[in-house]
Amino acid sequence: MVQEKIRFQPFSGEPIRLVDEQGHWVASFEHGLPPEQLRRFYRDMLAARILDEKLVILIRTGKTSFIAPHAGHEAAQVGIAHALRKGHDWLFPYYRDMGLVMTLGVPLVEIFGQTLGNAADPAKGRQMPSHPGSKKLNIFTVCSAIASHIPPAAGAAISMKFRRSGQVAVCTFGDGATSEGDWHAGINFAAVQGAPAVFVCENNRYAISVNISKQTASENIAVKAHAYGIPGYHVDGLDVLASYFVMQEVIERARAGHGACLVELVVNRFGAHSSADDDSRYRSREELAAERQHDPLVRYQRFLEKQGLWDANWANELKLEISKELEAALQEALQAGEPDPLEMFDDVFAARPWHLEEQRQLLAEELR
Amino acid sequence: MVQEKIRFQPFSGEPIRLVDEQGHWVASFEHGLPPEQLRRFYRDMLAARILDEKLVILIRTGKTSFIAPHAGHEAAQVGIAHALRKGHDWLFPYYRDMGLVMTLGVPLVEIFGQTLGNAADPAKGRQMPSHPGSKKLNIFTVCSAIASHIPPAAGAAISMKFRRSGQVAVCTFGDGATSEGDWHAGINFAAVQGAPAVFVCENNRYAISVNISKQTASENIAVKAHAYGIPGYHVDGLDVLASYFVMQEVIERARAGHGACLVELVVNRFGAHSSADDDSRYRSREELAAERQHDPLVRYQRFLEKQGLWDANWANELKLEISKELEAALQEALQAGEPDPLEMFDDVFAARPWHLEEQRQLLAEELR
Amino acid sequence: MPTMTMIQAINSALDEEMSRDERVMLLGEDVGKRGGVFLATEGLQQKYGPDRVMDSPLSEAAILGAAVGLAAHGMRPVAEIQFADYVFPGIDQLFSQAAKLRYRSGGQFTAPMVVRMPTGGGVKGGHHHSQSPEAHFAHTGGLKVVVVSTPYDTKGLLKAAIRNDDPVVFMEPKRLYRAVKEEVPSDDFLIPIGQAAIRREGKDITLVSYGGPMIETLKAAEEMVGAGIDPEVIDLRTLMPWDKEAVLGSVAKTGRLLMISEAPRMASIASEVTATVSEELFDQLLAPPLRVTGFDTPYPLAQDKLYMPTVTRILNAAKRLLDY
Amino acid sequence: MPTMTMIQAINSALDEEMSRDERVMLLGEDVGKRGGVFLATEGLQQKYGPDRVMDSPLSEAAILGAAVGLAAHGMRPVAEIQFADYVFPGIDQLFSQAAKLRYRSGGQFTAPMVVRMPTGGGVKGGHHHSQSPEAHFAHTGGLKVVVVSTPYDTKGLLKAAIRNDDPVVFMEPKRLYRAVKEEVPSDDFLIPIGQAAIRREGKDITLVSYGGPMIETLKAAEEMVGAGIDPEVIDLRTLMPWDKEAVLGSVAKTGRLLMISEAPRMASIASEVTATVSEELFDQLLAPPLRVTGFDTPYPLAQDKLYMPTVTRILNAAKRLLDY
Ligand SMILES: Cc1ncc(C[n+]2csc(CCOP(=O)(O)OP(=O)(O)O)c2C)c(N)n1
Ligand SMILES: Cc1ncc(C[n+]2csc(CCOP(=O)(O)OP(=O)(O)O)c2C)c(N)n1
Ligand SMILES: [Mg+2]
Ligand SMILES: [Mg+2]
Repeated sequence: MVQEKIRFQPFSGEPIRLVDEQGHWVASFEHGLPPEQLRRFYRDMLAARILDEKLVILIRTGKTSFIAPHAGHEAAQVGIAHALRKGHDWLFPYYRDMGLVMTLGVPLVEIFGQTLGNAADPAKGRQMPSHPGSKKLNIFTVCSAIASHIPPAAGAAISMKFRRSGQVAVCTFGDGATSEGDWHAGINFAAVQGAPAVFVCENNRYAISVNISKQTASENIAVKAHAYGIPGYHVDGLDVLASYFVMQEVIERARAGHGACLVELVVNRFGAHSSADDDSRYRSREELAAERQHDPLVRYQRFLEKQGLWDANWANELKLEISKELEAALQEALQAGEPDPLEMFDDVFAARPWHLEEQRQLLAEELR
Repeated sequence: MVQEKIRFQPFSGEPIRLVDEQGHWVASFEHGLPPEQLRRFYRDMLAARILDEKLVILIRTGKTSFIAPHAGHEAAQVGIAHALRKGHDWLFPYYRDMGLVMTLGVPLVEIFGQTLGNAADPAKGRQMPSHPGSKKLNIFTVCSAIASHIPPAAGAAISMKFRRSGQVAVCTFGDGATSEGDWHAGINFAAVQGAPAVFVCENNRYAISVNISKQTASENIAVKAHAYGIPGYHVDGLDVLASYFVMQEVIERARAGHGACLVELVVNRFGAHSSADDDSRYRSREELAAERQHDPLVRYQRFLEKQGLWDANWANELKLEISKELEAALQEALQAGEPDPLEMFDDVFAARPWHLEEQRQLLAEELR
Repeated sequence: MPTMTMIQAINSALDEEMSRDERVMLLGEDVGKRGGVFLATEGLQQKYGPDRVMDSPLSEAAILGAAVGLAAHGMRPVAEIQFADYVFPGIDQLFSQAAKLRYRSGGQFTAPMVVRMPTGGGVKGGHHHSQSPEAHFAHTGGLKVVVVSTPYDTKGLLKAAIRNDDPVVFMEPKRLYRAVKEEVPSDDFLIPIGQAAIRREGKDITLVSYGGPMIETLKAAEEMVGAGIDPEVIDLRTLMPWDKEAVLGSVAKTGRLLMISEAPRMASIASEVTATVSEELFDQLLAPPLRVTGFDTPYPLAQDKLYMPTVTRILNAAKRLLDY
Repeated sequence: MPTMTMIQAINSALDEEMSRDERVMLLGEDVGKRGGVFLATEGLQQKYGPDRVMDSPLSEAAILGAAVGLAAHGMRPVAEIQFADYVFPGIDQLFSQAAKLRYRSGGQFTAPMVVRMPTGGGVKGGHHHSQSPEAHFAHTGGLKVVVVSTPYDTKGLLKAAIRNDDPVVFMEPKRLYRAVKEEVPSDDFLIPIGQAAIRREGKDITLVSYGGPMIETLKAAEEMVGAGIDPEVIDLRTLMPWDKEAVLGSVAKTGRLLMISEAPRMASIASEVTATVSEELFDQLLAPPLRVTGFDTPYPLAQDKLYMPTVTRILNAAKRLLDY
């Protein structure tokens, strides 16, 4: 049944691409998507880009302490977000997925609250910015430790299979993450159990300063799937439609009981690794400038133009509308107060044991 | 230069085999080995088998506390031992390699001393039996923690490359080890550095009770090399000549500067996992009996017979001679006394800090 | 009431909890057909099937990390680490994921899981089948830590751990698995996590221990009694949170504390207990709180028995306290 | 004499040792062109090449395990773990391999390696860029542990660590990297591992600390002096083996011990030091040895400064001791 709609082959030499640089649809099949949805993709990529710019401003103005820009990852992240069933499937994201979690519907106020680390953060300001999460939306709160979320994603997928929940666990990570032992251990377990897990590498070819040539000697990331007996898809992650259609197919493939798989979405990192990084130390400006020529938004705009679905006025209005929305949410988040210092002692355990009670008292008296 | 002698292709569908079950040489090339060496292989396999039997007796008679039998692994282990340059190349073995380290020349008295854990053990009886090591022979002392020796092997190989020592690091492990994160991390590092490391899986298809079908979904172990961009060789490890020739080629390939590789030697486990295991709980006697039909010694005996290099008298004399040698070494080892209890506090650091001095005093007084 | 060994108590606790709550499942190396290398899970795969008694690949990170995901998704996983010594390849899953999930998500996600592990020495296990890593867990906020010493406690505490909403590291001294049999109710009962047990009441000296060395501690106590000394013996049972009230109450009475553990000494549970007692009972102490612990070396096979606190070592330390 | 920050002292120590001994090499994430995320290795890859200043794949197990193999084969590797919090995915390589190699081989093989890691809080790093895991290392026989607090010590101790024949965990409080500059000899000098430093002599109370909280400890000491109290301040510098003689000598004089550390409290270095002092100086103590430590929670971003011992918290505890 899932068979009849198989469109993509694993281990393709060249990355799977549906829209070329000039915006032509180059696939052998019709996309068959209604205009609203095509435009929605654009809107969400634009929103992700604008969010990134807003976060940069928050850093510049000292309102937040850290960000991990996702500019260059928008097509991949929007493609992933639209391919999974929001609030039903689980997402195990990493810190560069702000565009992804926003597209999945994490309230903007929560996003900014987490960025500001104040009372508007459902996680009580406990983690660094770029560490979102939402139980309501089945978005597993980001953990800083690279690849440490891979085995938990495998476990959740095993539970989904066991309980026949009809869910899929989608787990994202960078190219550097593929070198961690937990990455290997987690994917191997999910694969051997035939669990509905889709592991997605947002491959921007850098781990902070380390180029992928020093990260692994493998031909690409997708081929690593051979080690687990699962399919590995090599995809142009600057092509939102390729990202969406491949993700959509493999997620439904997993849902239909065909087990785990690995997807490599090749993207660009348009900025430094993070607000704490200075990429000029290790990356030539020429290389960066050249990469910036391949902007997922520009390519998709060309595609929409060819479909008569894009014009400057519409795009500008969209920009304004999104900026307003984000600004309003930011202002609301900025109103929230600081978290109560004594919250430090909550949520360590379901209830506070005596030693945390004592330590809480100690701090309470000190703050009095 | 190394090119001209390339005989084996990685990622072969079928395991590479040079001698078939009936003992026919089925390779496309001449083995070109002198009779003495062909007979030496047999002698060493026989010695490994007899050592195994001796160790079983030591367990039965309560003279040792643990063994991990290697019966079924002899062809693989003898093939490996003869392929590396003894005392020059480094071996990073695991606990089932007693046949391998014996063939490499670890003195029999040391082997039995380690098995008895008495003063005849150069490692002072500190580890369980089946944990040999020898600095003199560049045999990295076995560590119980599965796959924990893989990253060290990678590190040694990186050092060999950096220092142009002309050495190769050969690292052995079982099929279960391939699931550990350290296995992945270590091989990936060696591969990306182009270090002269040869990783060898003695695949007996069981990790204690866990069949390989629950260990990994990959087609075989050799294909896991794709993940690291290195060649993976799938070899019949019951064929001593296949094991030897493949190992010999890949070790020289590594020495010649062509980087790391992975070799899978498919073997049988003729007994329980260890003296602490009861394999009847998870493995049918039929399956075991069927496997025992494929004995690496029998196959090689047939080969030698066809070459006119084997007859019963010679084999029986050989058996007697080996048994005598082993028995003599065992008797010598049995003479050695218990290790001094206070040696417990040596070798933690290069010198004893105050706290170990205090603890040593405490025990010394207690023993007075 | 049936009599059971510790290993039988574990098996029966697992069996009861699995039949009570179908979210409870087991995973680990060789837990299936093999029933675990110590037979703790014997017969359970036949009874509950391979999905609920799952043989994992050989990776502690996979086992512990998958348990986090299983728990976050609503299961009640009981993970087995074949030997406590082998928790380290996967310990980041306990430290970065299990211990911090509730905290980092502001209480949105939780990891109610149990991690069973045979621990401690005395079985000729050498470096990697003898260690007692409890201090690592207790030092890490977000993990509860239980170490059992009797079949009865084992059943009651394991059942409580499985029903607990926090990650619980459940440590089983392997040398006690078959050491003794005792009566264990075949019906449902729980022992609350966090409560110590007073094994013997006395007034002269307080001996505090847990896990394996409870054997030597009780032997030493007997000898003291023979010598006319009246020791109080406390089995902590839970190390995080440990029962400070019980220990302080006892030492306030006896004025003397001897803490016994087979784990290495440096920055250990023993250090924590004696440091705390010194802080809080300074004026009531008749002698300095002392520790008898394992040595700060790797665990040597040749000195398998000498590494652990011996009865002699305990008695010598007690004598120092009593003669003080 | 040039003045240096701690990060410059690290860079100069590495540079000197690499030019002195070509077996010395560096490996870790981003240590190459990037010069490390804190620039500790800045310029060294340009000077010594990519083989001696090696960017590793993103795996702490690969870094630490390769360091063991490099060392066993004759190199003198200095591994960098980008943040101490990230040592855990690779910690089995430290615990099972580095710490036990000399022991398990009966002295045949050794792992003379240094593992550098930025440690501690105060930089808004949240859960995983703030922790102080030293207790885990000190609890594991076979590892030496150094925690520095001044640029001068940093250079002398790092050079000593590189020449040491045992594996040394070298912890650098990241909040001190650029906190102060001081004069540091540009020529070769070593500070022996295992020696504490008396930062201030005094007679009323002994303040013992190490690493980051030395700042707050010295501030607190100043305030005490202002209030007419005469504190002695000890910087342990080495935690394994820690300088018991220096601490006992001081407390024998003052009769009062306050131990300050930002690591969690349970089974910590602070517990070890106060437990030991209580054991050995019972009769000379005028008050119970007290601890001011980090809290037993994960490290929260929002309370980045409050988590660590504050000057107020130190002064309050000192007051309890002095008023006792
Ligand atoms: C276990 C661990 N080690 C090191 C780090 C420090 N670190 C944070 S991001 C990063 C690079 C990750 O690169 P990649 O996986 O390619 O993701 P990207 O940032 O490129 O999207 C590193 C080394 C970490 N967070 N966790
Ligand atoms: C890290 C670690 N986890 C678990 C164990 C317990 N254990 C010892 S041998 C073994 C199975 C190993 O199987 P395999 O790698 O296939 O080697 P084989 O024994 O079959 O030769 C296990 C799980 C261990 N020694 N180390
Ligand atoms: Mg990347
Ligand atoms: Mg095997």
